[in-house]
Amino acid sequence: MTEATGGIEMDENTSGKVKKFLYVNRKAPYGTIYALESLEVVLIAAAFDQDVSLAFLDDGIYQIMKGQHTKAIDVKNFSPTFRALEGYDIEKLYVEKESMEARGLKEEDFIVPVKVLSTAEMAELMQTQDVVLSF
Amino acid sequence: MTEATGGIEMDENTSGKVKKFLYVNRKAPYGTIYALESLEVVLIAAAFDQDVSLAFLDDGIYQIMKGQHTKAIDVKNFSPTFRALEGYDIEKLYVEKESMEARGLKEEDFIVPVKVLSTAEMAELMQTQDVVLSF
Amino acid sequence: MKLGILVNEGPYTHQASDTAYLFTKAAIEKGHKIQRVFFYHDGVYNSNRLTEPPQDDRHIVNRWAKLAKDHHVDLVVCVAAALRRGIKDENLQEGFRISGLGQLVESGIQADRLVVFGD
Amino acid sequence: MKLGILVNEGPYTHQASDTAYLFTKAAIEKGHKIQRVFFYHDGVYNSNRLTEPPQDDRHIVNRWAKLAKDHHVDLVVCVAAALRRGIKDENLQEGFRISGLGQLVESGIQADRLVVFGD
Amino acid sequence: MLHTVNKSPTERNTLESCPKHLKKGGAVLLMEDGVYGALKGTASTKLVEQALKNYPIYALYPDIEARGVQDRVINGIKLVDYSGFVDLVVEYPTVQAWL
Amino acid sequence: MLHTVNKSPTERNTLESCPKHLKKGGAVLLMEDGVYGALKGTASTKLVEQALKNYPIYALYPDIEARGVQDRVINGIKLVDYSGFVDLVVEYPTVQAWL
Repeated sequence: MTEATGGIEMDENTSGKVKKFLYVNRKAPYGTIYALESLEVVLIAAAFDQDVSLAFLDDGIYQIMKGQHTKAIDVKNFSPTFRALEGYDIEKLYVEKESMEARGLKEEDFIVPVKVLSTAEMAELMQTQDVVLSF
Repeated sequence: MTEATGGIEMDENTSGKVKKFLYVNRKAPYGTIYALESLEVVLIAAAFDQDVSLAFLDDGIYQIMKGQHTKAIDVKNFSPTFRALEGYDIEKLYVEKESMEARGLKEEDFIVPVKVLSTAEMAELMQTQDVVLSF
Repeated sequence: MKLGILVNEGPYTHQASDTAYLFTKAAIEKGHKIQRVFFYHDGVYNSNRLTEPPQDDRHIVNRWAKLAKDHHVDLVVCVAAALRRGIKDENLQEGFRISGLGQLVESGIQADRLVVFGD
Repeated sequence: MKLGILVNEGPYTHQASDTAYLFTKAAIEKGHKIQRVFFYHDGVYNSNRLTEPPQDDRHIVNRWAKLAKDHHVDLVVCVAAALRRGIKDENLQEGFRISGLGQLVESGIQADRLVVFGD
Repeated sequence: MLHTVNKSPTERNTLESCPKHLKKGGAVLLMEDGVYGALKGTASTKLVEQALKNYPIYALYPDIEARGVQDRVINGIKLVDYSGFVDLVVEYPTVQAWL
Repeated sequence: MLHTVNKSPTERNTLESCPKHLKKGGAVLLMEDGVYGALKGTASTKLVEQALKNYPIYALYPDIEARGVQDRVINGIKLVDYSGFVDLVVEYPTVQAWL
């Protein structure tokens, strides 16, 4: 992957600006590639020293399930990468409570420590961002 | 479009065999291309003298709405093609009643004459086919 | 038994083409005949010769091509869907051929089962 | 105002790339600056030079390219997503350039708004 | 904050999930197949009418017209074209696409 | 007739629509994201358990395992691999994919 912090027509420097970026994950892993390619953006974004948060709601919470074994579908298991996010100083992972309940999931089912938010709190989180990315 | 009734490795002739083909339409038009490309298959299939039926259920029934005007989205309005199907001897168009009711639609809202089926009748139709195609 | 396969989605983005491949491979291993694999809609992207996935990932295009080579599976890409999506002879992987939608209808007629993989 | 655009889906299959184009065009007409259009996921297919839609249909690839030419819009195709899907310099339409994901993050930082179009 | 919804409420869960996350100062734009959520007499009408009591809801008219549903739009939903869509993006400080 | 469902019941309407169209001699195969419909303790469990009383329901084990939900499968759902999927296609006279 080419890392490209410089580009043509860059009309101002990006250094110094810190914005709040929220990555919204609402899709299950493996059925589609969105979850994986979203994570690839998050990893690159880490180099930009922005204020990054990840939100998991609806089927997006399935991305961080423990115990994924993908050998038989011949697709790479990318769930361990969520554990590596801490090393990139990405530590704000939020999961919506209502989405967990609808799927019968508990905090200990997740591969990473997360903060559980009510729907109202999740809405508040969304509202206070500068940039919201969804895939 | 290349018409290709012949192909390599054809190990038996297709003429003479008549199978029941059902095209199941469950997706709305324009948001995705499935409805249009499904119709393109139906038109080609007409040349093969098979026993063809079209089923519209769930959002698929939106495909045959009257009064579509697509100029502003710059996409071709393909709904008039449904009216041309009769000329290809494709006359068995079925719409599921429950899907109509959930969307507040009536038979007169459709661009073509259709036969309205209950869910049980739709299930029976599906069950009696030789080939079911969905896109 | 003779099986026809329809693939409606492109590689990597949707699991459909993975499932279709693994199903097809299992069917061959069990001694069934694959009458044809037809690629429609975004499925035509499965034949893009320029595809270059990360080294630790499966190569979906080459995987299909190998199936064609090893087991003489007929891999047909719909010409209308392919033109609309920029798949032509110049970027078509070996083992695939471009042909008309009639080939799909023919699969429906000739195969004992037609199995559809999509979104 | 400076607007960044993200396109997640390929041409024709999903309406996302149509809506993104019509939005971008309207923004330019109203005097806004398009900081960049970034193509990710299947969005990279929007840059496929070999695309040949039916004559009575819109040409989505050329429509973007014209926007780049007429209004100097920066059209960036993600290199990782593009390789995985077989988009390379040899089939890249003029007016697009291939670059890294950092260009998307940069859009988020530099643009006043980032508008996402997807499935 | 402007929330965009581009999927039909009878196909996906998007329109069910989005309104729960509206806050003061929020608004919704229905576009593409999302405009089916703007219609009277459907299974999702009630949900949308409820949200409309507290938040402005917009629908992209080109998409409404393309789908032949121009006579079925819920009262109170504001219709915009692509130019109006741009204005909404400018008006609200952030945009979230419910994909 | 074998019905295949490949979408999550909490994302799409597929698993809601499909079981209504089952007839005697019908069966369902859950695969890809459709395997989320095979799980205990979810919002769609009841619907699936109800269908299970009258029709066999299968789930593709490679997809179950990939998603880390192997301990949550509803009792009575039969697990198959790709080879078992082929057997089902052979066993039932037609296949309908609920896309």
